[in-house]
Amino acid sequence: MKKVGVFVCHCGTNISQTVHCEKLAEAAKTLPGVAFSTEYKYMCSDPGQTMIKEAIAEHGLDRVVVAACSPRMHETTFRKCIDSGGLNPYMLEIANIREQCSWVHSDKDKATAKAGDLVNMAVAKVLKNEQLPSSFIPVHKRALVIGGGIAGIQAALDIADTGYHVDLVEREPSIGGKMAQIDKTFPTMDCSACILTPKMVDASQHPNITIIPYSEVEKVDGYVGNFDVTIRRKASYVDSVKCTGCGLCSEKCPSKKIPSEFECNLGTRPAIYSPFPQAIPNKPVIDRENCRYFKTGKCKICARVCTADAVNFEDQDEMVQIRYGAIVVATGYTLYDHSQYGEYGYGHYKDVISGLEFERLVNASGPTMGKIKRPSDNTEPKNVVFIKCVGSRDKARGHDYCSRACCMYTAKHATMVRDKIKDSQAIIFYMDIRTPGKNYEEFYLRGVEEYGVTYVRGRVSRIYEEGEGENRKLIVQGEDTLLGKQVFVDADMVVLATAMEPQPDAAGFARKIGISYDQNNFFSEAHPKLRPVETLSAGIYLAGACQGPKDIPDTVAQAGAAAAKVVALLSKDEMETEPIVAKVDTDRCSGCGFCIPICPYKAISFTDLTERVHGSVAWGPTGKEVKRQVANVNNGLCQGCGACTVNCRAGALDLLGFTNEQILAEVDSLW
Amino acid sequence: MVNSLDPTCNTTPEPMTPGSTTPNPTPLEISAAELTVPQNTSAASAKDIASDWEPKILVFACQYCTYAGADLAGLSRLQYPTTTRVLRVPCSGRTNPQFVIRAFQKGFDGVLVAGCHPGDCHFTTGNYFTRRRYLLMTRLMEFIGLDPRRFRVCWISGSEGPKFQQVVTELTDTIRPLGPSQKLWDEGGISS
Amino acid sequence: MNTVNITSTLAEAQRIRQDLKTKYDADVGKCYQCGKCSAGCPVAFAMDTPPHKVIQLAKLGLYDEMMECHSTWLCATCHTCSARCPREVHPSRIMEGLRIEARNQGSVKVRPLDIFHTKFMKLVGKRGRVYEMALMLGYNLSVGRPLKDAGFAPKMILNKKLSLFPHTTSKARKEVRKIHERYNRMSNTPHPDQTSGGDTP
Amino acid sequence: MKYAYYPGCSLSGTGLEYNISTQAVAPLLGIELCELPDWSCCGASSAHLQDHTLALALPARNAALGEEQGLSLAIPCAACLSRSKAAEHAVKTSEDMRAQIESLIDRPYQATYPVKSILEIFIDAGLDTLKENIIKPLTGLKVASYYGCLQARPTDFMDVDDPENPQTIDTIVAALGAEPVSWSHKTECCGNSHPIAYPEVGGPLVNRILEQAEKSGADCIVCACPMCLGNLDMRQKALGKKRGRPFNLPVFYFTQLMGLALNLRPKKLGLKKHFISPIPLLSKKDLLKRIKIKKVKNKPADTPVPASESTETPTPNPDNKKGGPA
Repeated sequence: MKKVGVFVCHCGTNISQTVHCEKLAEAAKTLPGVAFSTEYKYMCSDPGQTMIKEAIAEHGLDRVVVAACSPRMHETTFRKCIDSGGLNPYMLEIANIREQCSWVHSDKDKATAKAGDLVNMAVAKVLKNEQLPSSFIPVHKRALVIGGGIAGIQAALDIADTGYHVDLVEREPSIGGKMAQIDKTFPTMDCSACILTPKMVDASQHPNITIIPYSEVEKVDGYVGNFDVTIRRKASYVDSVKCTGCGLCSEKCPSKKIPSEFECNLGTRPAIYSPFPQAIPNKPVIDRENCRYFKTGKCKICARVCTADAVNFEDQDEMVQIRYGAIVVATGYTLYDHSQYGEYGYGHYKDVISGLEFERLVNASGPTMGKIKRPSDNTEPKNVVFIKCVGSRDKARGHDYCSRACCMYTAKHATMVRDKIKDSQAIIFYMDIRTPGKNYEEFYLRGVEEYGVTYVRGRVSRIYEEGEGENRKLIVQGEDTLLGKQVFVDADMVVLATAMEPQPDAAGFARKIGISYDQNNFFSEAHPKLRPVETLSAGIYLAGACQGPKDIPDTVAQAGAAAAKVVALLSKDEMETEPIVAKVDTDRCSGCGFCIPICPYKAISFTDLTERVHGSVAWGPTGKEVKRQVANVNNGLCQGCGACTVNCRAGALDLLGFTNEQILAEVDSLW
Repeated sequence: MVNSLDPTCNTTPEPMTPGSTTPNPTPLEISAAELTVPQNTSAASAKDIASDWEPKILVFACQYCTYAGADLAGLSRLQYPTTTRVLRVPCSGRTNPQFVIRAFQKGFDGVLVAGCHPGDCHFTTGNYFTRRRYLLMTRLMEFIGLDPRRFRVCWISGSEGPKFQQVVTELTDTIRPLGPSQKLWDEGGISS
Repeated sequence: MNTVNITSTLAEAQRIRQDLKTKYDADVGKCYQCGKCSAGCPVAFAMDTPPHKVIQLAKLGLYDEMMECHSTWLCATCHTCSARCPREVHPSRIMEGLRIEARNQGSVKVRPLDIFHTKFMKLVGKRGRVYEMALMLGYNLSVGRPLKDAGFAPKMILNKKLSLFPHTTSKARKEVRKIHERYNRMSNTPHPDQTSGGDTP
Repeated sequence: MKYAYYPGCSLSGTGLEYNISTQAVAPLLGIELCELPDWSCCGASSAHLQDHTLALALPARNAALGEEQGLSLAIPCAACLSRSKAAEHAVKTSEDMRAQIESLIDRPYQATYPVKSILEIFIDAGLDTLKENIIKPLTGLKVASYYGCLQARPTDFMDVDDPENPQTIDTIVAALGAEPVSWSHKTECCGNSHPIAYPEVGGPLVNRILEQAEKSGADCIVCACPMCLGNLDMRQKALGKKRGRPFNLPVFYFTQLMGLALNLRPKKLGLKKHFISPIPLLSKKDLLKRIKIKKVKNKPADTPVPASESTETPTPNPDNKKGGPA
């Protein structure tokens, strides 16, 4: 005899404000199969859960319906609760009477009627539930980190320290990412290279980390615990084993004047180059577009001068397929292209630069050896204007969001200008000053008090150039909204704090590895508050700015968190998976095979079935042995999408947890 | 996840599709506009529908996208009519056209099948099958005389709360003037 | 006076915001006071309240102060502010709307400009086209500087850039006059021309 | 290409030279401008300060007249253009606004024929037809092209190439052989009707534009709006006196420069009607002399007497109905 227990939750007032919980519980008593029904203020709380367990014992309930918030919130909680109450965790159904009822309706009677229907559907379904044994899949003990910036390096180090092997894939010739381009970091003014390079060296020397430079992830198949990843190792034309990193080839390479991406096109590099002195791995690569040999067929100077004979022009892209248990995505960010801002004259005025270009100017290993110089005529600027929120908080031409880190790095830049250039002026045009981190406010105040940075509250409307050569000035036309006056500044150089954006190919990349992304193309976390480093695709984790704009402290913290999640996953030999898998009723299956091509995980295959068949005297009392083909579902591969069940005309395939009977029971329950 | 099966051209000829293995061109929602409204449906004239009558609409919502979108509509307290009952399925691909027919037989006045946008499906190819099956299903519903405005397929992602509200409200407003769905209604009701 | 109790004015603010949104499709609620409109405004140097402050007055519902400020009158409708506003608030439409409302209330802050534009519209209303000579003379007389820019007149007349007689066609004149009549009937507020400044054309 | 030409009130008065130079140049480039009969004032700088709907109805009437003839309006004046595009945008985007306007002008108006500026038309007609017909390239003339505000804004319906740094006039000036100077105040406002009605505020607006043009090293300013030219040309002398040093920056309409390059007589382009006379500058750059081209019966003209060093012998534009520049 099936005995259902219905438990209606008030969720404080969230549900009870527009649903009569008492009436709902009373009405549930009259439903067929319901042996017990009650309501309580907080069903998910400890007293609430103990009430359920007691009710199960007392009334001999064998299946439970909880009418509360969305199953996406507490389905696992209540499954564990009835599990410890002695029932199979899958003898449970949840009626979502909060997000899809009390919160979206205001008419109390109609909402209560709808809640009654939802409970009715849940009870009808739970009467058809069966006990489902959970199944296990093997977990491959190897992790993949995509993106070699500080996020990727930190995640890789933290995973490797726990003993699991990590592959760190980086698209550029060297790991280090944006942080390698930065000079100092806030709020401590540490030199960025000094705190980054040791971590890069640790990563390169760590026995459990393999750095795969100059490579990109091509394809990801499989699922949590068993990702089959294809990686394309781009042709670098330099044999990384033979090469000693002496740099002779870069010195002798004839085509030198190629704008260096690492230097934000302020400096130049040869055709065979490694991006920066502390590059890891410090092995050069050949830039095919600008290499004279590839363009004209004549040159090969680098091959000739190379003592280790490491240059090989016939090098081809190479595909590598590796299996991983977990993936950390740390692909980082890029900067907003401020040529959208015609009024700031980017592209016309050489001295209007972005924050990253300023970092290169002020960096000791940068194109100007650390001396802040105007890109137009290499003179030292006296009045430097900084403009914040270029592309951020801008619905018209940029992004709605705030990029979090610009307030701090602009304060840092302004402090460095005042510090490095004698009797200079640093003027920051701002709308708000956002200093949310530890010692951030103090860092900003120090810039104002000790270094005399000037803050003008208002957005700049326009920048235009006046004068020629030496006394060429950039006239910055802004407003001080606190004074209510228009403000003009004759600036020598203007630094724009441009918005942080995801990588240009972020959307395509997300689809390639199977995670979702938001309307700004940042990757979507499973839950903004409670699961910030996980994604909805089990086994894939996020770290750093690819999930949203953030500064280095938050990035490193997220990298550690992602690593912890990966290790938690890899520490299990087997992973318990949801028993929501397809099941074949071999008696009905005619072996037509229509279901096989439907499955995206190739979980269905033919197997042979031998059975005794009765039915005719000739076959004698023991019948005849017959062999036939039937479909068979591999529980390990099946992810429970149910697409195959619809294709099965014989109705032999069904999805446990969402069987045809259960769904039809829900449909019928309302009439 | 797996892209092994090229979703757009499914190799086996599905019995229901008469030989069309070419990927259907329009991944967009199947909107009522594309469908021809059969002339003979006895759309009840406005006056004899009880003024406070509310249609009852069944929504097959895929767990990873549309159900999440509906939850988001709840989180943002977006109000919409109480006419819908959501039935959670793991993927829109799980929604068997027979469930839709069953819903109309039992007396639902409208059915909505909603899943992830093509390309975003958590199971990679689930919604491709939905798209293909329901493009045919709508033709069948037209053929048997059910007013196509009562049946809708669309894509609602987990971050599109407002879209869920808008689709539900729109669907209710379209179906309300059509009155109760008599066409497939089986008074006796199939014994469950 | 620079102290104000906004508790009562906030209800008024809702009305103003809704009114501007429906009539001029410009929502002051979206403005986060970044000052970019005032920064780029060519006439801001002459304004008592820069554009972003006018919008702040609207946001707080300080209706009277808003009607008092000269800025809406000095606005040259060059739309620079709307082109560059990061919140798409369209301040130029708000200025236009507030100026019309102030004018309908009869609180004219920059008389010469109002006289010029009113005369311009009256001439258009009468003849369907602007009779430039009449416009200049009428304006000079009512501003009380009869000989203003008189120096330009001889050369312009010689070069036929200022004709002594109005140039229009009867169909144009009749149709535009009917447009004005229909407009008056439609908006059942007598066209402001009729009320203020009854100077001869 | 045939257009309904809408001169507007200014071009029948203060902007007369823009009118005659446009009508002189257009046929040479195969553009047929037939004046819109019974056009009326678009209410330019004053209507939208009185009432929003009326200000849309006035220009809508003219566009509706053009629509009846099945022609797009060709509008030289930037202010009229801006108001007509505003009406077009309103009609396209909101149904009830269209109803209100149609009830006011008592005429259907669906904005099926897009309103075009003369500038746009000449660019669409293709600069190569212009280059082919240039007889006297304006070499050595440094020009600051001034767009004013209404040519490029408001940005939601004025679809100019780059509202902050438009290039349309610059490309035409370059095609004419002159040298367009890059300067900063291309789209800064000249003050609309302020310089006339409220000089205390209008004056500084015009002054800063003249200062910047002077600083950019240009010989002259070219623009495409009678309001802008009126302000820059009429106020220049007084502003020069006020600062103690004359600007001496003649202001042209771009159609006048095109006329010059196409070898039309200065008088026919109204070059003598400006307050700051351009004649001294043009003679200094010897652009005033007319190049004699021998009239040749039906054989393509092959031996024009090139006065200046223009190498290639341009054949006159085939459908140049007005006869060779005698």
